[in-house]
Amino acid sequence: MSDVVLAVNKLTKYFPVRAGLVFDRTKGYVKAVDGVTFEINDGQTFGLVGESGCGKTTIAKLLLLLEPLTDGSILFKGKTLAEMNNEEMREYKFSIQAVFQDPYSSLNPRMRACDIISEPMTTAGGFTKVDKEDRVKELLEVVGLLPESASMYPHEFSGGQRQRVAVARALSVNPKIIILDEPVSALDVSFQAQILNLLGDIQERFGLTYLIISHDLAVVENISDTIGVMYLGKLVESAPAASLYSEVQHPYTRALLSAVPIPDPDVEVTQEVLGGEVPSPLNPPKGCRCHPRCSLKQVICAEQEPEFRAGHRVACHFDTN
Amino acid sequence: MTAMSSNTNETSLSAGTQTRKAHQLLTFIRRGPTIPALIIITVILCAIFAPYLAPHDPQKIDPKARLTPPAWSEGGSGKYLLGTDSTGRDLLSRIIYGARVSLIVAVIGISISATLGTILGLTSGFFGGITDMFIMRIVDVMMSLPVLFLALAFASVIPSGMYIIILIVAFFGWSHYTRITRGEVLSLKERDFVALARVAQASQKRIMLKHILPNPTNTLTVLVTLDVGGVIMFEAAFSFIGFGVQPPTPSWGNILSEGQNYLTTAWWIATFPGLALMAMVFSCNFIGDWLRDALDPKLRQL
Amino acid sequence: MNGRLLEVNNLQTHFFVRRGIVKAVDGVSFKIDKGKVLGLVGESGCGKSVTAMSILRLIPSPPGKIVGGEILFRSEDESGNEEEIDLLKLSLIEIRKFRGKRISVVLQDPMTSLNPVFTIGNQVGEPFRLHEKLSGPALLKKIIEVLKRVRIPNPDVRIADYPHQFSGGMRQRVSTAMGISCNPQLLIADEPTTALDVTIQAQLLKLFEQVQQESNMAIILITHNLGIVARLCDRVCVMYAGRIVEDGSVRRIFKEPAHPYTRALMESVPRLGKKKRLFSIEGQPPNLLFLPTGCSFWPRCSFADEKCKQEYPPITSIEGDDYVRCWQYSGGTVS
Amino acid sequence: MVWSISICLGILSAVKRGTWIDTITRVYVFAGQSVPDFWFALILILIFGVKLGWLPTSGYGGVKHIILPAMALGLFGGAALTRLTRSGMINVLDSEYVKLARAKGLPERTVLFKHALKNGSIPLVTIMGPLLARMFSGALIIELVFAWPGIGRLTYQAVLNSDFPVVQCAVLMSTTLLVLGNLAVDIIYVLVDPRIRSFRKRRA
Repeated sequence: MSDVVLAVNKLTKYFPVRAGLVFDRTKGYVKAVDGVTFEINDGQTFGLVGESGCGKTTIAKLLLLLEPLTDGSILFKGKTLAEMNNEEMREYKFSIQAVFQDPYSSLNPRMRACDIISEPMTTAGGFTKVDKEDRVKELLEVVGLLPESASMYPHEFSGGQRQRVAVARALSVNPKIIILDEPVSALDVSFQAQILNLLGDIQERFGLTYLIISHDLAVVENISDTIGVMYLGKLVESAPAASLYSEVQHPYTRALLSAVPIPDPDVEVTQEVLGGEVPSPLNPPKGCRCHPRCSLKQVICAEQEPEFRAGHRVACHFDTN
Repeated sequence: MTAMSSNTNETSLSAGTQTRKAHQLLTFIRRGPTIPALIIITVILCAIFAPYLAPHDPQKIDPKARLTPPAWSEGGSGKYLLGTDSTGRDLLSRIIYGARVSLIVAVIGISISATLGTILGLTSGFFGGITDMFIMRIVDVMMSLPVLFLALAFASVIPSGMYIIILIVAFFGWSHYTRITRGEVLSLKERDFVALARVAQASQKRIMLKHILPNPTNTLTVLVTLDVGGVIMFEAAFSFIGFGVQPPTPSWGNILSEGQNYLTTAWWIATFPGLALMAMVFSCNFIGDWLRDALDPKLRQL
Repeated sequence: MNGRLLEVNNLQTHFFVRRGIVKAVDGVSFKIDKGKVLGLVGESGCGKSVTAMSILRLIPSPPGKIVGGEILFRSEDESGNEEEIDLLKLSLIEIRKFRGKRISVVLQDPMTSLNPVFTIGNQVGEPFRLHEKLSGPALLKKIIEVLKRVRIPNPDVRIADYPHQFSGGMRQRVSTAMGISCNPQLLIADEPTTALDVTIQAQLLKLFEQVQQESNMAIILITHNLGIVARLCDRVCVMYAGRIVEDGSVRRIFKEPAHPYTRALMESVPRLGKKKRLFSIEGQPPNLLFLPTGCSFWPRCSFADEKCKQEYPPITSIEGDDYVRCWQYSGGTVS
Repeated sequence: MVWSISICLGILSAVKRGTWIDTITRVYVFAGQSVPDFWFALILILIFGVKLGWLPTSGYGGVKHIILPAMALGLFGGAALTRLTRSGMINVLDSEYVKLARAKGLPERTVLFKHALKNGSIPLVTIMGPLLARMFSGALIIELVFAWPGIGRLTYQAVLNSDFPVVQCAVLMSTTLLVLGNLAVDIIYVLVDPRIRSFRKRRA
């Protein structure tokens, strides 16, 4: 079985909420990510799905070291970051890159496409000017853009083309892992398909590992090998893409799947609408976090937090299928 | 291999880039505001080449020709195009030299206040926390001070002259720049490309200089052009009340203040420097506004 | 054709901009029956929102202008006989009587479609105060009743709250309440659920269904999400670059799309449970300032031939009201 | 007084965007901001005082004495206000909730004055502070030109004969006045924008 290239163990991130007129007392904590554990195998795509506010983007930021960890650990090739020496840490930092959601804000409007793409190379150092130019030309070709677009500015590209430049930038230092935070949600349907196909082809060609994050279940399911479903900072279910859809177990995942409108008029709508609103992460409900909205809730749900059962891993007291 | 999207739209792109660059440049000039640009250029020329352009020496007193009206009205003489002031000095050359004063004050004053303001704005916006709070409190105070009053207080301590105005402009002007740059930096900091730069392990310094700094240049250029008008007006006001540039060196302000007491008899002494002042400030504002529309990418697309 | 509520013929709305004329809507025709849901589908920039807004003449007048076509609204007036009015010919005062009373609107972004400085009670009450001249306790009762209808918890308390104290889903329910307050015959929903999460979206769609059945209200649903169209709509119009390229019943459009663009759209949407490589349309949507000659889809169409490049294809009907605009169409799907 | 006219002018030009009223207002705004107030005062005296002789050119006295100085003083502030109202109103008029208000069938009058004005006025309040400061400096000059005995003139004379205590107290007084003005602005700000008011309520 291909080895685990990136794993996360009990990942936790609390954001202190400041209050008070002049001196900021920390009034409470937003438990954005609360003890999340999963692994991603080399060359595979792990999909993280969840509604807004469930903490999936925070996880991306933690992995990219943009935010410090509150608790838990990140393992790269079996070694936790804390134990790594500078050399290994540097290798980790350059083997992980990212593509973000908004094509208009992920490219610096003041820089030409070639500078944007070669930016990671310049900061990594060790590349001559000529290397960079060839690399940029090669990358533009890989992402399906014309060599001339190297000298163009971001506002001269369409949404889809900008996202291709962002992908080219991520590829520039031959990373092992690419974090895709809602890569296609800001694009039109035709561009979505172009980018998803592009990502699939690149993964095959360079043997990359993806962590794709999105609220759009269909997009994630189309490209991922295993999928994790998150709710309010916790991983409620994770399973291989194929089996997640057929034998779904967690009530929240089932509601999530049934809520996605199927583009086929004949499919009978089995409507299991989750009532109520997403509670505030400032003081999440005790016990199982989705018990206020869960149709199958029992007394135990409100007191005791369900453990993560192995295999088709589900965080719920009951076997519901 | 990857789907090569070389359909017609893409290829027309490459051929298009050269012609589009030329096209953009052309529209930039043709539709530009020609009149205000001309006014500013003439004023700048007067300032630099004052000695050659001015028909007479601004200080030369010609008692015979006291208070002669402008050439075209009766009693005016061709020698003094715009007439002379109370001591017979040629008004036109004094105005031309006056331009020199205003521009020097504007250029030096603003360059100091702009650079100072931008640096402070950049640091407070980028680092945030206490430094940000500290700088912003000062800016809030500065913004609500009665500038002229304090300038007066300054004037009473330091001997008047051109340098004091430059000092005052520099001292009071920077807060405006800081606030605007800080706002710009704060919004840029949240943008994805800064996070991506950090992911690419760019150092703090590099992010600030290479990624964030070049972006607010648009807004800064607009601010500077608008500020030039403001500073010139301030200089004139200050000299008008007798504290800025001391006579005999001519400045639009002090010519105007002289003109005030001869208003009833020699109306032209007050009117022409005022007109010059207004034309200059008007064109600065106009260019500033036009630049804001032209440089703002969002507007340009439509 | 008793069920006909609204008929739009050859609607043209152009925007006059510095660099030329943007033909946002260039000859759009479609019909809606009473109590039916029509889906307006297409990618961004195809003119679906402009079409909907033109019906109530809500186009900002300096740049935009409705330059042609007619919008026939059929309704019984008080005495019950049918009368057909062309909304474009009405004066401003008359069209205002229509807005909110006979035709109302729900906009896309819950964050900006409610006025931040007024309480929701005040805003929801406005159509009642205007069209039904209600005030005082009667008005209050009506407001609470319509807020209950859209299932807002304890409306009598929340009536005094401000929009920023509501979540996205709740705000969209408030604007729906505003829309349905005077029981309009037609509701125009411009991407009502795009800004919402999947589960909240499901709740809102369920609400739309109930409200639609209760008051037999026709809905024009504008969206780019084919799933929602399949679930809610009876008929669908697919738009591309300012024109309707295909109009038909939901079943036919999904099962047997006639126009190559519709088929491409169907195949480029990822579907749950079916993991396959998506069909992707090459290139970008055309720039509305410089539309290509002939059919505006030919640069991206794999079936385009010389004829497509010269002339814009006419309306060829398929069955009943369904039609398609494509030279290559000859029954079934173009292939 | 001049300010209220300029605010209405701002609203008018925003509503009638692109028409002749709009262009005139824009010219007024440019002129207002580029005409030095003291020069404008001189011109006013020249026309009204000297040539037409309607109004007294200087000195303290009845109502007639106030008109010219007030006009000169109000010009600059007025121009800035008009420009701000215009831009504030324009982006409010393009907003979604105004579109929805129209879609409810509300007559243009209510849409404009009820919905748009309240939101459009928020940026106005924010500029009050710096504008007050500007007013004070303007007042000083106008007082000189029209020979009006006010704080400005007092400070001016004090500085002339470098009588420091007077200068300090005048400056101190004007600054405190200004700080009070800004405080008032902040309070109005809270009243106008409920988002801030309820923010405090929720936290307290």
